[in-house]
Amino acid sequence: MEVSELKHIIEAALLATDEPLSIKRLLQLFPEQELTSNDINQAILALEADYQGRGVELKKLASGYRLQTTEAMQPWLLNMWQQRPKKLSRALLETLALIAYRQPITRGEIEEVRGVAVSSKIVHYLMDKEWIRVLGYRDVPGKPAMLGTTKTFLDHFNLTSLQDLPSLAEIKDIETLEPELAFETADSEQQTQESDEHEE
Amino acid sequence: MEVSELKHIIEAALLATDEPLSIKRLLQLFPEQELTSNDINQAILALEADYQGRGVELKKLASGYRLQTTEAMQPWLLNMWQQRPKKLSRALLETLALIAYRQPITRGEIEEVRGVAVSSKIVHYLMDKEWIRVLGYRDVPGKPAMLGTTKTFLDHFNLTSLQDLPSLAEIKDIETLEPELAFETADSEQQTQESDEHEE
Amino acid sequence: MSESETATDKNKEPAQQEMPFAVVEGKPYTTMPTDLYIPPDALEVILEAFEGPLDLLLYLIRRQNLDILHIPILDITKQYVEYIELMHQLNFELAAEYLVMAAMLAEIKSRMLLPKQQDEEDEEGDPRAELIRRLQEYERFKQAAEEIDQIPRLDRDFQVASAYLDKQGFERDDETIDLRDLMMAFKEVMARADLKVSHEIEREVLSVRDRMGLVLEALMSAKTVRFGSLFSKAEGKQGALVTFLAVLELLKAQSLELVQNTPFGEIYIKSAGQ
Repeated sequence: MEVSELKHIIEAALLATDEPLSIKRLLQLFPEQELTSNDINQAILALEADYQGRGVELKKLASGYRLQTTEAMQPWLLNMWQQRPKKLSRALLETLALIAYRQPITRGEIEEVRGVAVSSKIVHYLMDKEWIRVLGYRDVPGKPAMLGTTKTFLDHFNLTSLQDLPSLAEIKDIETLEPELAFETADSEQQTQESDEHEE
Repeated sequence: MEVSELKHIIEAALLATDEPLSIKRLLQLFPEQELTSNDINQAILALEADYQGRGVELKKLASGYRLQTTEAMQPWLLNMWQQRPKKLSRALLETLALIAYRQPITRGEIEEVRGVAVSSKIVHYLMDKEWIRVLGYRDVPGKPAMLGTTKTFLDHFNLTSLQDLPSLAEIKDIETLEPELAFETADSEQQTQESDEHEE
Repeated sequence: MSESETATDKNKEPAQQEMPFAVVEGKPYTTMPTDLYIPPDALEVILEAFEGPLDLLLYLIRRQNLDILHIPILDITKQYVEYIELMHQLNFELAAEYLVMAAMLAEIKSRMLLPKQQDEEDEEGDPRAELIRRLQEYERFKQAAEEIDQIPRLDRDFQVASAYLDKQGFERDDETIDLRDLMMAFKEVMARADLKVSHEIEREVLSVRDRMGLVLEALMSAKTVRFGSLFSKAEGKQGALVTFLAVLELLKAQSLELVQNTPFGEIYIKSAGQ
């Protein structure tokens, strides 16, 4: 089979399915041809080049390849639609961030860091979206579920792996604190300043 | 705007929407440009030529334009389709499980347990499959339909009656007998990788 | 706040501080007020913008351009308490977490006021240490959440490109589920629902549920059904009991009604509300 034909079949397959397709799945297109992953890779590369500079791009994600519109197209496309996509609340994003960076994590541990209860609505929403799932149960009283993210989450956020997530900020070292010196003076100063302000 | 840019935007729009797009609809993409139907037509023609000889073609239908896979692609795509991993969404499985175990159950009750809305798409899908049916209507405001499973459902699972469905306690036993099934290998790989990554 | 809130503004940037927190008497509040004298109507909205006590504390610290490592505890505690007193006065539903934090601050404050003894110092360290650790930890994830929100995501920033596929001839029994999938789905959904419910389910007898379906089915074809006809001798006592329980369950769920026209007369069942 010629590369161009291979490329056209793969392109049709990518456009005919909504979910990303892995090399393994793409090989299923050709049960009777003796093709290797390498052949598929070649065609993928050629296809990627074809889409260069257009409104659609070939993207590699956690569960495979997907053809998707580029970000530059979004403002144009929005003109055509009535509804704008929903925003995600801060509570939801913080919960998701903790699950993504700290998995496997229990609900209790999320609450510990955030300082507030995690609403069931948020957990249900994330489960329903299949962005998170139960990885197992911790062997402590109450057997709390340990949560983790899924490939669907990575696919949705345009990521190939969890390593593509931005890195977490550093924790500053508490040891550098010099208690006696730092606070006493600073505190009383700040305080007077503050109370002046409030007396207006 | 250059014809090539126009073409790319139209291509992205056709691929981003499920239904065919009319010239009128395509003009909505450009609310601030003074474009005419003729400009769109030009771009459409250029796009049509681009897709010549590939696995996808631009087709004019009664209600507008649509990009679709060509007939020649069908046998290839069928290969992949037939080996498609069965992947029903979690939402669908849980809905079906609740209907099976808790019938007669209304949609509202399913939503109460799952904590999120049950999409009509899921209910229709299960009805189409003849796995569920309406058993009657509850005499409360709104007269919600009570859903239950069918004989087709029982046949599908090789059950003679609902009593053959394992109880929750039995399900837990099965799981402890086969703990390794709880984790997919791919996912646990990801998990270990992760915890290495993010450990401080 | 919840994920269901609708985003009507076109602002693609998720930075929340750029949106007005509140509009009071036509005046939008785009930044947090610098003092505590906030119109009461606005306060509620402003407080809702906080994700909890740690978030509020971070705001108080940041407002003064302070490093987390050098929190002036006395000052921050005073402000924090003023905020929650205001919340209280306005009958703002105060989450318990805010009070717990107030207590923690008060404790740190009192420990810092105590004269220090050299040897104690070594054991306990800075009384602020735990708070600082928690604040830093929370701030990391607050930041991470903001960064995740910036990542281009499906539907908001781009769309899946898909072409139409004629699926004629594609049908096949592909959507099969095995019993195991179904059972696991049930177990997980029940694990998520509250414990009381799952406990109830565990004991539930499916034969009754099954029978409930059959009773309702009988009512679909005939408007009324003679109560006696639901029972069959062949099923024995056990069967009669199951039927009886099924009818009781359906009555409880307001799914059917019993009708008896004359005393000691024949009992009929009919669909509820018909």
